[in-house]
Amino acid sequence: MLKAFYHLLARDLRLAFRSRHELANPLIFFVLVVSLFPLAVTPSADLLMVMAPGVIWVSALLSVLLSLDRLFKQDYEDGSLDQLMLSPNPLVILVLAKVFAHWLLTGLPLVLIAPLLGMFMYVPDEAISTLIFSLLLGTPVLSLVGAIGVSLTVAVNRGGVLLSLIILPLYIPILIFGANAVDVASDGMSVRGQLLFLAAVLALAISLAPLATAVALRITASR
Amino acid sequence: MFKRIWGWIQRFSSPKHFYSISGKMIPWFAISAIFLGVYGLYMGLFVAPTDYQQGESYRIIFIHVPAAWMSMFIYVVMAVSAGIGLIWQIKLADMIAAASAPIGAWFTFIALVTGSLWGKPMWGAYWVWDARLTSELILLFLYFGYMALQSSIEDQRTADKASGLLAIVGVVNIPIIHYSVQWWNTLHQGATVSKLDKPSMHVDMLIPLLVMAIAAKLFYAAIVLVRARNQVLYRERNRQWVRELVEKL
Amino acid sequence: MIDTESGKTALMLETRQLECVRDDRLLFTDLSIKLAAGEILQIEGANGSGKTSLLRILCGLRRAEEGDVYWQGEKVSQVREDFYASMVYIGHLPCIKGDLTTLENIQSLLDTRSQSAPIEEIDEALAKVGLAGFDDVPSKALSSGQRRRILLAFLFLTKAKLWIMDEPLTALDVQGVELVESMLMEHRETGGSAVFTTHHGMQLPCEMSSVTLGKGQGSKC
Amino acid sequence: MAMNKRSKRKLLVVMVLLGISLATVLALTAFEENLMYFYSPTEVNDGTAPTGRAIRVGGLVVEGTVERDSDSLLVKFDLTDGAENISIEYSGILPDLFREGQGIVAMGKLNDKKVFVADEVLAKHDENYMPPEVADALEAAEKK
Repeated sequence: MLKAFYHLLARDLRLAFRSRHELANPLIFFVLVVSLFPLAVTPSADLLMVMAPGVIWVSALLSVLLSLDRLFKQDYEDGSLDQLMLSPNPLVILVLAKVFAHWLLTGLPLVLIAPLLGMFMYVPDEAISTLIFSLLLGTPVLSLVGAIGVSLTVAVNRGGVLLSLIILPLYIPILIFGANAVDVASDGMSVRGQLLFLAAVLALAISLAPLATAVALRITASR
Repeated sequence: MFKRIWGWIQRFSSPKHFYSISGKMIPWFAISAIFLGVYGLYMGLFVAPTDYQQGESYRIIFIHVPAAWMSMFIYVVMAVSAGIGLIWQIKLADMIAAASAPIGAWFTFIALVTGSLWGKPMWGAYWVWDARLTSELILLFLYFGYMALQSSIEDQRTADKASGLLAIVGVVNIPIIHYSVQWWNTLHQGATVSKLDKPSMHVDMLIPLLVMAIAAKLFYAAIVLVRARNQVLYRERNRQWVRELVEKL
Repeated sequence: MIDTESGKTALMLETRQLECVRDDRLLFTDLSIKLAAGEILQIEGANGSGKTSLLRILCGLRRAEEGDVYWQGEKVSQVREDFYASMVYIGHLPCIKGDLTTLENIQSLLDTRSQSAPIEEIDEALAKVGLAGFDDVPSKALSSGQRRRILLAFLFLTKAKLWIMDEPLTALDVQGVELVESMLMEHRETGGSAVFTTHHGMQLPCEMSSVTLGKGQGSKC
Repeated sequence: MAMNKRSKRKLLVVMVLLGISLATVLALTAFEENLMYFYSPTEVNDGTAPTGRAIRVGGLVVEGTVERDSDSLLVKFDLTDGAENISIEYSGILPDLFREGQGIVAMGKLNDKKVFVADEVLAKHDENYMPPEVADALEAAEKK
């Protein structure tokens, strides 16, 4: 089972690195959207500081959402998904491998670049670590929950808008707690509660989302 | 024993049987819904005493509160019947789920509109990011997602199963969303103390409210049966019994 | 039913009263198929008669409206893992990643089945399908016929007892068709069985059963 | 393949259950944290409560401290948890149940002079039906 996990993870990472230009797209999108705000609103430090947690989190959320297509679309179109479903290994494990690969390729880069964007948006130094931690706990949930949505919509033509419609409401708790943690940390207060909550949602998502995704994939394959 | 119950369930849930049974049930639900609705509205709008704080404007709760209750109730009904359809392959359950979604969305919409109308005298603004209104708004999005997914998948069985799974995922998420919004709200502006938070409500106000709530449930039962019957006819249009039925008309 | 002594007549795949509905259309009903070891079954029928749907039902990707599929006498849903270890499905999609080399494609397909093969064996299989020397070429540089041949090499390497193939001759040239035919014969000789669809009409120098789908009814000829 | 199908499935079920219980434990721990930013007067005076940030304080209104401004809605009163007192300023209509000796929860910010400027004051019925957060605060103060 572990072997199957590892092999699929390695395959997805290898595939991603073979088309490196696509790899950077979500990251560039993230930076781009965040830098639109100072241009659209005003570059005043006071205002940006207030908006920063929300802006960074919303941008991260949209960036993950746009990259979700990568999870199953190609495998669906070239038939590899059928082969995955005919594997003697539990589909849940394979789903986990694919989601983990997706997070390594989109979520993790966002986490790593976030301090830079925090600086752009005048996030106080003491809140930067909270920004990183909240994204570290929150972005995997975005990939996990997103996987359910993609596997439901992968067979739908032009499913992009549909995907956002069904997934964004489910992202709200992560957005609330993630952004709030950064906000509270900027005031130098303890954010243990928020981070614990994000960790709780992460644990729940790891246990249940792959199951739901596996069921969703079976439904989609039943065409 | 188990087999017998299972057989009974399957017989009852066969579309043909459902069609004839529901046809007899609808008038009863519809008539009692209308009767109770009119009675409840009359009691609520004219008989119930004026509130000591909010005056007459509180009377909107006789529509707002039952609608809000229904919006959540229908979502749960939808998720449960979708789950039954998904696990036991009962087509009727899928049809009930699909038939419920638009009704639930309408109740949610009514709850939102009446909530913001009520907000004007209470908070001085039509829209306030109050925890309840926000939760209702997100619930409306969940309904939209369900309906969008249901209508964008061509194959009916696949559409039922896919949107059914989404409804179940949504129902797992509702408590998390609800808690998050509530917590976010208390943090930003303090819990709004609304009339209903207090355990006691004057009995003359409570009775019309409960009557309206029951009327709303009956109304839902009637409409969902009508809609599910339409679904049955449409989906079974190639079957013998539907053809015979149509020929009789 | 199952004759374990000779092995050749052992029942592999069976369907009982299968019914399939797609987009509110009844494709076939009451379809019962029996496939013994060493037997090759051809599914025939017009476009849209449900050939692909039947194959997807057989390998468990799609759920039948009614009826069940049995593997060696047991419901497939009960013995999914055994079934998937001894069955290989090749759909009409290529399953090939353009960014991976031929060798990597084969290895990742085998990995999915929790199988592995030594390099020499893979090279041998590639030589067999006429892809010798292509092992480190990115698959996007290959023609579609060559990509189908990668799948044939994979098919050969799985050593699966049952092959389920949807239009295996798609994109193949004359030699390719001959290759598939000889592979099927060899497979049959070793006690393997196969189900496939084709509208090219394959002529195998052996007994071949066939099932024709159409007009809402499946009938075994 | 060392494991057969049944033990694999069992392992998965166990993992899922473990994950859910971990989530529950984490969530319960999170709820124990001060997610609502609720502080007692003692915590305000010893500096645990932050200034200039929306927080909530709870306790009993000290008898004889309520001063109403004659030409505005401004009200000043003291709040106690039995150990320490803080002063609260509030401008607005107080709930009907607001009385001296009453248990209340106030939302607002601490200013630099350690005066709590409330935006909202919620009253509770009587001391016997205090909200759990007030009761906890009182209890904690008594132990000190």
